[in-house]
Amino acid sequence: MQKSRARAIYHDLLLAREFEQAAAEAYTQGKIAGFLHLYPGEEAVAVGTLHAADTGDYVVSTYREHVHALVRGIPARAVMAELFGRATGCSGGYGGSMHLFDRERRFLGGYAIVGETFTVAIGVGYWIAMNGYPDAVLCYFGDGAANQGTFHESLNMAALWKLPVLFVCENNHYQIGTEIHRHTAVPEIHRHGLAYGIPGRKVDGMDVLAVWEATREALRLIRDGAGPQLLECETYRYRGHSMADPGAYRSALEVAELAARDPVTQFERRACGDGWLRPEECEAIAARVREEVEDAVRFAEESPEPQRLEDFVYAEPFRLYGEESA
Amino acid sequence: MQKSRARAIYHDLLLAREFEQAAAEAYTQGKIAGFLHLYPGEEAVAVGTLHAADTGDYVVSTYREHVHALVRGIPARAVMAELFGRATGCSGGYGGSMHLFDRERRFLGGYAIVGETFTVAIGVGYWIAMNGYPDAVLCYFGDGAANQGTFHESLNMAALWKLPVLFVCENNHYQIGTEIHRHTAVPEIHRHGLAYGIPGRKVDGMDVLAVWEATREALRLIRDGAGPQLLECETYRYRGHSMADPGAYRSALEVAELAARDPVTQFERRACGDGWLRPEECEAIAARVREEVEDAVRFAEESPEPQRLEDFVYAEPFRLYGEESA
Amino acid sequence: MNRRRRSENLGLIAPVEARPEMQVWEALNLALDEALAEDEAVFILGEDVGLYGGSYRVTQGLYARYGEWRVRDTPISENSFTGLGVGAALVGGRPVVEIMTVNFALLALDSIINMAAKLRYMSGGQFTVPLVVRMPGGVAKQLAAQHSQRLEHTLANVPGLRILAPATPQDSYWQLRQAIDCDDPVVFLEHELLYGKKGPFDREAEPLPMHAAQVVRRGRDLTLIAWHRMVDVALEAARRLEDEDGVLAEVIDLRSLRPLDMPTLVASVTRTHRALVVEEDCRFAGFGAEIAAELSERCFTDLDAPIGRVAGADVPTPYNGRLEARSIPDATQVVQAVRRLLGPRE
Amino acid sequence: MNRRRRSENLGLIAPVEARPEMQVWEALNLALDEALAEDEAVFILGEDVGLYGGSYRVTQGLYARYGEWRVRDTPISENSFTGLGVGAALVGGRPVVEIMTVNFALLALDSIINMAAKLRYMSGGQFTVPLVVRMPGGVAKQLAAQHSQRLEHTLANVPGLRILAPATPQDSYWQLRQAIDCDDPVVFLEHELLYGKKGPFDREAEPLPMHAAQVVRRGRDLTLIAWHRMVDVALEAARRLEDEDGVLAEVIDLRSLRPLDMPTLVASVTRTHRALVVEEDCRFAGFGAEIAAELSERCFTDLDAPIGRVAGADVPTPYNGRLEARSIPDATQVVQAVRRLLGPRE
Ligand SMILES: Cc1ncc(C[n+]2csc(CCOP(=O)(O)OP(=O)(O)O)c2C)c(N)n1
Ligand SMILES: Cc1ncc(C[n+]2csc(CCOP(=O)(O)OP(=O)(O)O)c2C)c(N)n1
Ligand SMILES: [Mg+2]
Ligand SMILES: [Mg+2]
Repeated sequence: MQKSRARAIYHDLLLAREFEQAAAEAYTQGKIAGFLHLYPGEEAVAVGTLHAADTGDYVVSTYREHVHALVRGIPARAVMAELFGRATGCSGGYGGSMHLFDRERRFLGGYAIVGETFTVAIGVGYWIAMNGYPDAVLCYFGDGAANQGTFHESLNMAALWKLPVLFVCENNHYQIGTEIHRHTAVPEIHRHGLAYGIPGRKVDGMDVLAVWEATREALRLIRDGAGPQLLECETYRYRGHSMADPGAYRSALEVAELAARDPVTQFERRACGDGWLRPEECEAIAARVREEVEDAVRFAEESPEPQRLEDFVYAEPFRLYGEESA
Repeated sequence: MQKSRARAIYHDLLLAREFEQAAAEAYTQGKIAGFLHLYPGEEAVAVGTLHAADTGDYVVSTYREHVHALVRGIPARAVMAELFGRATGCSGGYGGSMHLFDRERRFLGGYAIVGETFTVAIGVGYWIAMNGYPDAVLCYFGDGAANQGTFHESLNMAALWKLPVLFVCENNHYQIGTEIHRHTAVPEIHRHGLAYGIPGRKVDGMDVLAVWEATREALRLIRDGAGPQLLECETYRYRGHSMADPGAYRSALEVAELAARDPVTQFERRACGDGWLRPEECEAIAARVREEVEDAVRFAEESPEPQRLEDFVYAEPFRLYGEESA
Repeated sequence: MNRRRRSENLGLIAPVEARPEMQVWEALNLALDEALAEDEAVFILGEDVGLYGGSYRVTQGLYARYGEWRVRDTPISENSFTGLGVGAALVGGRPVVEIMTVNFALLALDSIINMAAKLRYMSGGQFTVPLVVRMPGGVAKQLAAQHSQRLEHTLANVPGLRILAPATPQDSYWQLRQAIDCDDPVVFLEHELLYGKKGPFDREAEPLPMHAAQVVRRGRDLTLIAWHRMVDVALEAARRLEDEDGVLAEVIDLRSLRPLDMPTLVASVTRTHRALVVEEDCRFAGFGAEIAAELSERCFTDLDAPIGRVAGADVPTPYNGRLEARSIPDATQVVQAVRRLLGPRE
Repeated sequence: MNRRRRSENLGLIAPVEARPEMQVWEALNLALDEALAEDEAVFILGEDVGLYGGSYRVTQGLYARYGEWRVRDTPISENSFTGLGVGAALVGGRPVVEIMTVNFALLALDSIINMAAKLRYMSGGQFTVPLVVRMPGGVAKQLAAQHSQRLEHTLANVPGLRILAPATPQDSYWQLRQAIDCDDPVVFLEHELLYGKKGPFDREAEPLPMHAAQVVRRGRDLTLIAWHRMVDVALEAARRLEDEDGVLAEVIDLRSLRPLDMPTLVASVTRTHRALVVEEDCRFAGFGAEIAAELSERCFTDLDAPIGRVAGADVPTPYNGRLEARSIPDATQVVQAVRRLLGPRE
């Protein structure tokens, strides 16, 4: 591991944790509305996978996507401003927490209807394959999303036409309050790839390096023309499903057990132990992250709101009752 | 094999063949309209599976369901009259070829949107399981239907709750003009059960006895509480997808090859060879079937048409603009 | 029997009991509890309706009381579990399917439109489909475009369906019980912002017919026609119009969209000579168009002004709170539209 | 490059060429052929659009000419392959998705309504979705309830979409080319009974604007408003009214449902003072309600009679041929409605 990579990973892990903490606070203060789905506990997945991706690769994510956006390089300011519904947000305040977009960074959203990500991802993959481009698509989905019909339909097409898509399952064992063994007959999500001839692999989703390695390998296979790959990352969310969910359906013990394998501290220990990072460096990064997040909140708060209700509905001139053609 | 069973099977195979022939003629003469999907070549599947079923079992079928209806015991008259759109048809002339129903015989239709049968079947299975009834559901679907999202969603729920459903794939290798290896990444449909922990088995769908045996075994497992089962019957349709399809996408050779394994002649040979049926018996049955089909056509032609457009939309009093509550 | 055993008791949370004042979600919960208790054929299914108690608490306590077979948590498979409801309804069940929100119902429309609504007809009347599909919806609090869909216009067009949209605790209770008793498929629309609405409740009161509209405020100068949350918006506008302009607006709560109680509407408009439809959905081709078109035809000679429509803006719902508020009618918009409709008065 | 190689030539069947008279399907085929030839970003996908050439021949010969990557046969997975189109459109593609018939579009509405229509708005204008979704539909010849769905009312309500409905070969060609050129998602409705309709064709003619309605018959006594196959029904009724009653009906072909060319409608009705909407879809909450409601409002003082609607019966479509015919408007129904509308004439 290069030191610069270790620093960047550590930075992103911390940023992920701090950013979500700040978002939760802002939500509690009524500054963020709507549904807010947070990521603490799952950081190793977004950080590990996206550090292994190229800048040319596309990212398609869910409503729990703040961290994917941040790791992809969307400034914390633009993400926080979006949560605040401001014009400076990465979707101009029109999308909100569940609909982050960044065209330049090939960050294709933020989809809030479970199962949509599969279809968008194969569409992008189709375009890439049809044109012979070298890029790949990272498609995120939860364990619950694997039960949606689009999972089946899309993985079949991806396999049939060998589309360059890496399907990344963020298996946090819950579909809101329904535990995985109560929502799927085969809880080993990576085994579902078999029905399409898609190689599936499971990795410890609390271990950022394991995720990183597995993703590099999967992307290499994809770029070599092996077709779509499926990576199941076993992970856990510490909080409820969204800010509206107290998470009463699981025991404190269960949460504590998982927290003992916390991805941030786990990496910290490893990075310091292996000498990739010195404690002072960690401190410095942590300070920078705190700064970054505070700055993002300030920026969001001070930003203007979008003004025009009718902007952006259509790309070309449109009059609903056709007044102009009169 | 009991002689009476052999006779019944032979009768149904012939009836299936003759009935569809008569339907094709009536369609050509303009007496039947709409889409007409015929079954020649696939008879062993409907006959084999339904002979293995109990009268308490439910049947859910597709738009290619005339033969399922006949084997289930709906009189040829009622089926033919339905194709003719007559009031004496098994759906009163409201449903047509793709929507045959018979409540008494637990024949639940006739679904023309590919993939619907899965969901109806698990609904019936749920009701059976919830009440602890001894019945099972036979759910028919084509190889193309296995790509619909509902296949995935429904098989998962069936497995999760151990519903008493036998999923019967009529794999005729074509989704209209698209051959199986061009529409699914894993053409062995029975292997798809693995993704749900559902035991899948493949059987020669041109051999009525093999289908019958396999179905008996599967239904025994279901009634023993083993949960849903998946049976893939490899078969072939001699004609185009529907009367509108000349079937130009496949070679005469391919059709001829399959026809050499014809389910009707195959059974005939076996039944005579094993002494279950004597040639005279076969003759007699054939004569009876011809009679039956001619009678059905005559009956259909002479039957009255349904008269009331607004019947049967609602079960309870309904006035769209509420005039009665005035 | 083994399969029907009750699930582990989930602690103290129980279904609610009747009280003289209740919230909408409580009234719904009570209706479900009673229906489950009275008829073994009734069962509930949907995402997180069981152990979790429902995203909006509507099924709270029912899983513990009736067990997993009668209160079933499903995977995220909207089309198939709605179709499951159809299948069970065909053979004797009386399923109540919850689609977590109306937005996800887009995935289940084949089961609702192509199956539930058509099976009776296609089978020549052999089968009935006593299915209830509940779905919370409407524009709530900054849920953004994909979680603010309204589907009235789509569903109301479908022969074979009945569409209800209660706006009070009392109606929520009555109409849900009636829907479950009904042998036809019923789409039961709930509004996410109404769940916490309180109102008087009387379990013993004689219920209104399931499909009757109700005049909820008498007036003589014009008729405001609304349903769901827009009833309250219309009522507020009516109060302001009386206070500020001395205008007496009659307000009608539709309660049912299909069938549509035209006699009640016509009777009112024949008296007031003017009407305004208040609709939360986008204006263009919204359900309000049907009301306006039909009233314009039936009351042609009685009308002193065209039937007006105040409706949602024809845009996807924006996340930003201020824009979102502008995207749907509020009392001020209604008041202004009424003033335009009445014209300059002496 | 390997992946782009052309598929095995499929024999003699080729795309059609322009001729002075063409059928609707031929005009569509020509438009697709040209679009594929001119722009490498255009590709087609759907069930049996390739090797088979399309259920209604619209894509005939294109697979052989452009290869499997640009003319892609899909599995039966409507929601996902429509979503595939959305994804590809986001990153530079110009996909033309064929949903074999409108009936199956119920399975794909999430991709159309929650994605295609909303992505531009939700992303604050960063993305465009230049997607065309073609879907044949309408009541054809005894296809029964599940294959006779009409979806105009559902789709027309959706902000972000454009909805076209050409009724002639010339318009089919023009509007499909325009739709593919358009940067917004367009739902392109085709009518199954119009594919074989012949009409004059001129590739070089100056196209009408994509969204303009067109007066296809001049008249002065009333305005008949129709689209798709109902245009021909209205024209036939107009001829009979002239012959039998001396009534001169103006007929307008809408061509586009969203946007809706009101100025053309208003200009006509302001002259004729009467209008009748002729709609194939069920009357209740059909798209015709929007036209009637809006016209009633805009032409209030000009109207001598209420705007009428002749529309499909509010029933699922029956299989029986005679009942089916009664379930949708024909010229006789239109003539009768016009007579009622005009009232006793001296
Ligand atoms: C089609 C659809 N159904 C239901 C929902 C409501 N919903 C939002 S998130 C969620 C659970 C998703 O679980 P999973 O896929 O495991 O992702 P996680 O939230 O655990 O990351 C549900 C049911 C939705 N957004 N879309
Ligand atoms: C959802 C849906 N999409 C498309 C169609 C059109 N269609 C009717 S049958 C069929 C092919 C089905 O193939 P398969 O499942 O293999 O059954 P088979 O006809 O071969 O028996 C198609 C595409 C449909 N009826 N429903
Ligand atoms: Mg999860
Ligand atoms: Mg097949």
